[in-house]
Amino acid sequence: MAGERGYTDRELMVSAAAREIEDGDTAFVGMRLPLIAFQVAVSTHAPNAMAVYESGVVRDDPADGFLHTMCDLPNLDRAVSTTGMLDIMSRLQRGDIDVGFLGGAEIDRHGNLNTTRVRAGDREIRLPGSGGACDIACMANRTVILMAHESRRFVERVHYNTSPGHGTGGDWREANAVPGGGPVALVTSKASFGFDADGELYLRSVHPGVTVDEIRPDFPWELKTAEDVGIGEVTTTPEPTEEVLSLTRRFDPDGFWTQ
Amino acid sequence: MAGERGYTDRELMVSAAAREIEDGDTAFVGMRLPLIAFQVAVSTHAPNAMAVYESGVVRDDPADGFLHTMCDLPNLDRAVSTTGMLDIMSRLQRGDIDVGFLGGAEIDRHGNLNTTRVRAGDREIRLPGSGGACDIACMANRTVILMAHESRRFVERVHYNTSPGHGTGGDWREANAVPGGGPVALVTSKASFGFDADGELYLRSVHPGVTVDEIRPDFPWELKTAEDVGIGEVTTTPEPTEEVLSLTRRFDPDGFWTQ
Amino acid sequence: MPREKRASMSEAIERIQPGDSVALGLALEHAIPFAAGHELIRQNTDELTLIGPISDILFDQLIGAGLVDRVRAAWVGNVSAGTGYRFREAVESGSLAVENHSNLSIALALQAGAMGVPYLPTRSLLGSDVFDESDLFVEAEDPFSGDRLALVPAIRPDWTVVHVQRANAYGDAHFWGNAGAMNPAVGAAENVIVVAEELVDPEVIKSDPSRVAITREQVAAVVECPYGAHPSPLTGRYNRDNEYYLRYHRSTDTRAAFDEWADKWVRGVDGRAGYLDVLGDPGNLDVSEPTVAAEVTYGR
Amino acid sequence: MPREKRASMSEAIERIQPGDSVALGLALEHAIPFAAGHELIRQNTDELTLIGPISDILFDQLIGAGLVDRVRAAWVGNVSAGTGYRFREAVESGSLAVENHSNLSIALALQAGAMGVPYLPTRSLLGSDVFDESDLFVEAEDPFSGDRLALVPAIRPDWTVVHVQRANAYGDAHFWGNAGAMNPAVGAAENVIVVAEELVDPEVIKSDPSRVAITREQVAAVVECPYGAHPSPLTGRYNRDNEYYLRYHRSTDTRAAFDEWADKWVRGVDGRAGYLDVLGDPGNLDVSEPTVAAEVTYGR
Repeated sequence: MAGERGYTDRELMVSAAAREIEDGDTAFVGMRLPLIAFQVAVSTHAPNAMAVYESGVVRDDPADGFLHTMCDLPNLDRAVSTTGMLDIMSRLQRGDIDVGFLGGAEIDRHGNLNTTRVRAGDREIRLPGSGGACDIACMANRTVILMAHESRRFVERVHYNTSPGHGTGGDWREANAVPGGGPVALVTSKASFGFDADGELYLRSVHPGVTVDEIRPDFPWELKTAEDVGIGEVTTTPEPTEEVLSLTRRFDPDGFWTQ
Repeated sequence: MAGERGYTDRELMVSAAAREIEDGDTAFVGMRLPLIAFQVAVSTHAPNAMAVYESGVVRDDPADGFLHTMCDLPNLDRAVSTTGMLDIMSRLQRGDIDVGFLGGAEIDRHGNLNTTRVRAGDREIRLPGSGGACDIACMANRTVILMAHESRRFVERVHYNTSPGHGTGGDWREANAVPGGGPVALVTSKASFGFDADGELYLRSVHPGVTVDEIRPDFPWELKTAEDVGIGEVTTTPEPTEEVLSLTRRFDPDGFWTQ
Repeated sequence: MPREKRASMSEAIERIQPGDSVALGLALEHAIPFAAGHELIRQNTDELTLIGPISDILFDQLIGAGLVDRVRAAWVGNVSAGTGYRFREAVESGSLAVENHSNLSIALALQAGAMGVPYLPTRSLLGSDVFDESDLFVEAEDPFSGDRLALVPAIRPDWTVVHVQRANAYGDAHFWGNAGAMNPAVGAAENVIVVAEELVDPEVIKSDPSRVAITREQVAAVVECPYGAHPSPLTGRYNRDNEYYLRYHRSTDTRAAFDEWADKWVRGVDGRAGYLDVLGDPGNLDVSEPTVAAEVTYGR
Repeated sequence: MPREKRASMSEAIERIQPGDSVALGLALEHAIPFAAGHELIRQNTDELTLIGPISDILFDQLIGAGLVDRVRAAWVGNVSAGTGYRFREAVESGSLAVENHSNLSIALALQAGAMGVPYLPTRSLLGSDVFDESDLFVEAEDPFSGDRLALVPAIRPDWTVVHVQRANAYGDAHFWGNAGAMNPAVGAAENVIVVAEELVDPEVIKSDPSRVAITREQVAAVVECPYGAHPSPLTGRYNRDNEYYLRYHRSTDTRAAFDEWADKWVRGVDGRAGYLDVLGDPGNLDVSEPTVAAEVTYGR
């Protein structure tokens, strides 16, 4: 619910995610919030951005209608191209994707993601799996991760590394022949994070109304902050502008993804 | 010219080539005479044959107009499919092509073909090259070779093996990881040939008016005949029927390929 | 005349035998052959291996019906709601073997099958547990550059089942909109079942040979089945029935609940016509603002 | 708004530098970008490497003009008449290096480039001198089955030049009819020049996104050039000018004869318009019995 702030956590996440798309980028867009974030970005600061979807869609503008999935007909109608998965994945593999979006049930200190299976006490819970996430994580020039902010999701080491981030840090990606650049940002429902030169997560900004001290205990390791990595203070994440909120609500009129 | 026989050498070759396509076959058709032969076959004894062309065409019936090349518009109009080369070549590579047609500047004892470079005295003459011939030769379930009958074309060993036949004979193809079945027939302007169990060329039939003794001296080795390989006498190649001649002249109305 | 392969859905699906491997749901959330999948449930064709990138809820349904021994896929769940409860329970109870893929690795495996080669190389997978915990993939050095690559071995399904906009009785089909891994899966399959929204005269297909996604020689049967992809969308025809996916999620969190769902929507209905009777008029999903493709001509 | 890339033919071709590698003539005898090739001759862009499966006579013309150091191709000649005299002479005189391919190997090399992998495996080539006399291909054992395969390394042309029926000013293009190795070459190229029979409104292209063969992000320039593929055919537009190929064959058997031919048809004319003036009305080649593709809709 929007509440007194005038926007929801997810609307803020859409706004933050949209800002991660630069004008001229080709973005690899997946399920859920990124579906909205791309449409916001291309409608505001990134009019020359393009989106590709692993289903086989290339788009340069918002869909004329709500997108529940990337295959909803409004996403195909008047697309730049409707093609196949290997066409899209080949663009990724040859290094032509600037930014890819990922989610996860678990993330660890170096941005590795798990969407395959998690432990809950004695029980091992099966999740849907990779989809295209492993491919995006391996090969996009940079990735941006969106997750609900829940402490159980932040783990020292993912139980299953579905989508490699910076592995164990340092030059892990190069040493393991993982070609893309790896994660550059994590946006949760409470804060935004970056990755330092060693590939370790650090707190970049807290969302309005959230304090740094609220965030720290959610992590099972000593969380670094912007200050620790020498890029200044932890800031407050910018609120979504009226324009962004209005667009978000146009693209998600019933608030299915963002309320 | 048709002359007193009522048909030309090439018309007879078309007739013989068409008979090599069985009903239900998928035939890989290249340039020149096979363009006509497929159309004759599908109009007569092989109504369920399909043709594929490496340019990316699949066809189940004659073109409504003369075909100078496989890409002439009548060959694309009302085709079963117009697609790309990898689609067609993939059918070949997965073993789905029953019969492929080949030509050559040189053929040797075991049906290897050269379309790349030949020697003429001191001079080495460059020819156009493989095109798809190497692929067809390697991977079609069987191949049929069409050539003008000139003694200089029959050599003990091709100067350049563009399109492997039975190599050096015996189990050469298997030993060299060449997956298709190799050549089963050679049709020249004077005679038709088969390949024996060892993959060696033998004379199967002479065209009407040609004798076995006329053929032998054209070969720089002791040419085997049907008798030598134990399948009976050298026969006379059937003349093209009236129907086949009439179709051939319909598909090649100016006699560009067949006169 | 080419051989006609028109069949009823039950005749076509009868050809799939227990123990076969079946690729379906290849265009991701688009054009999923739900009607064909439901006929598998009615015929109780079991011990299946299912193959596909993501399946949306069709795999969950076939698993819930107890038909599936093994899944080779990148993602199994419910795109609207996340979890597929029948999949989750089957994995956790140990009754279902899962071969974990990424979308690219399943597409490459099918493409290798389609191309007739034993494997294809990729720059994906290395560094992930999709690679490390699998005994399917192999790491190899590129002999040209020395780069390390993952090799993905070919998958050749016994059957690929697809839903298309229109086909002729020989099996040649037009398809448009996003195709996901449909083309590789058609090329890789031993046999293909084409379910078409509409069976058309052969001349309709021949009027546009570059629109042809499937040619007859691999096709075992062609079935006409309007709304056969519901609740998934079909380009130019009908929209996704989002609410249906959410209701499925809410209705299948226990085995008993799933059985009730399956009795209502699958086992207790007389084919797709019966399903549509239960659903009520799906016309509200129909494309109401069609975009007509610009004219294309062939000819001579 | 996306960036517009409309350019004149001379502006577009100026971007190709001496020493660059250029893939063209990819759809085999169909849709060969002759107008673009002729502009290369007028600009005297030399030391080129040409890449393509078969080229029909365009490669022969560029070689005859002295622009080509190296050809990576499966077949170079004149499809109507066999020999390409300028190619033959250049090889025999030692002025032209040839990398011999098969059609599949050149298509796979480009496809490897398009897929972003260093090589692709094939069951073709082994046993041939195309393999044995090449230092390009490598034999390798399939780690899964032990089968012996040939590996074809990627080719990534600096430029791919294509002729299509219609494109918008951003570079998105519709193409239909057989495509040969066009799609792999577009994917593999560093830069693409799209020559279109017709430049159309962006909405025309967007009305049929499954017809789109090229998307803008790889396209460096878009040139409108009616009859730009003459004498090759273009689906839906004009037939092949067979007689032109036969005349070319008869007119280019010596270097002097070629120069006379090139002065008349290329060097001495003012772009494509001048070429068409020399040719006279090409309307007799126009498609006179169009086959209109069956309607396709998208929408929501």
